Amino acid sequence: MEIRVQAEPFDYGAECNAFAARAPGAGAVVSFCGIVRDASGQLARMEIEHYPGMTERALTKIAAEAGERWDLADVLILHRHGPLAPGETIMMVATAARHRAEAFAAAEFLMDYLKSRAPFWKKEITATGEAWVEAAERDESALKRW
Amino acid sequence: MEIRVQAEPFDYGAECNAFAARAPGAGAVVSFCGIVRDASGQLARMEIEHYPGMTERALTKIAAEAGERWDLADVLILHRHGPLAPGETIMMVATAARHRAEAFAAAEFLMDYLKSRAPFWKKEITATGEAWVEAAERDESALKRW
Amino acid sequence: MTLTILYFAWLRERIGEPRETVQTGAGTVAELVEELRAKDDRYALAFSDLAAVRVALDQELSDFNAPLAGVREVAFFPPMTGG
Amino acid sequence: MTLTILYFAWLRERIGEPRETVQTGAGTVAELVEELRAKDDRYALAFSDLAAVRVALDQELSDFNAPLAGVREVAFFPPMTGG
Repeated sequence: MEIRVQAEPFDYGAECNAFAARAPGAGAVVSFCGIVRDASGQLARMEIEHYPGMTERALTKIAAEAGERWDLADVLILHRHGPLAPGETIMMVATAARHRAEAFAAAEFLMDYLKSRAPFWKKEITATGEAWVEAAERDESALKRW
Repeated sequence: MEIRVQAEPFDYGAECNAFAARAPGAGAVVSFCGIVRDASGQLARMEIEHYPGMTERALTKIAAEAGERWDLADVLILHRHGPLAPGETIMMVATAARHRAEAFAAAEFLMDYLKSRAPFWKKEITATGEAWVEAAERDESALKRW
Repeated sequence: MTLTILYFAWLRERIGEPRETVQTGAGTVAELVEELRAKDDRYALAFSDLAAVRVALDQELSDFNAPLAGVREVAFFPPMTGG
Repeated sequence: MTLTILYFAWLRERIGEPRETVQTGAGTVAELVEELRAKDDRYALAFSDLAAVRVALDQELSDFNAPLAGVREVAFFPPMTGG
């Protein structure tokens, strides 16, 4: 299991390859990445605030919970904080398992919990102002299925 | 939409990066890769046979069906044929969407249909013999949820 | 009617050929299979358990009851194992 | 009891400080919030709608009814928006 919280950019593809390479017994690897989306065409940047200490603790707990629910060969969670430009990669998760159903379920579980239970907050900065991203009701609802 | 069927190895991470980069409006990218697994410790190689013509037609149909069911920014299916060594990447799918739930659902759908409806057959070759991989009952059952 | 028949995976191995061209008056896939079975033991073996055989007509999955009228390419193969 | 209080996102902005140390006799998170509200309008504004505020005690998510006995670090923040 690997948990990383960092301000620096990361190379999504290189992380995917490194993750897949170190899980040779696992036939199935699922990865997810979140990208800064500029829905309005006005976004100058996104800023991600987090709670150092609690962040790592929350992510470790979520990853461990996934490891208890599914038979996983490996789990990776990587999340950036600080300023990000449109198109930049915000975060990724990856899961490796013997069978694809487990790898998919675990990756979705990680994302659902990470969205609403890990202490990150996003702010969008445009030319005309800035606004904190509001939590979506569907993200809270998504937890109910697990 | 991109469909590729090839004997040549491909770089999973590079494909993930290229896919993510060309879907800038999509905040969520999900990718899956299947790796040759050596469960017995005896596997010399895997050989994948396919039905040229029908393969591309079946994969295009599956990808188009996913595009009708979910609001996707892009879809990639890449599958190798011919001989593969343990640890090599057999295939990948990637989906890009505005929201993660759509990207995840579409990727699972692609995998479920690809497993049982695209004309690929795997043979495992060990030092002592060779055997065609049998279709798993769970793979056929997996189609029922869609 | 002239048909191209393709065989894949263990069907190909049991029959010993990846493809052949046949002249047939078979009206359905099932009738074609009966003709093939009668030709040779290799075919009888390959088609001994039809539950383990899938068929595609002109590169679209089909079934044993399907009519062959207008069809040019028939393929027989085991359940698919891609991914 | 000495507590470190942390504020994040728009709670931090409304209160104007990322952290502070307070002396308090509050028995629960809710009592601590009442004390803070009484201190200054900035706090009253930040805590005007508790449905929009989450609390962590020693870096574990908790709730407003939780007791503060033994707690060293309290954090207030809006619903999380990671991922």
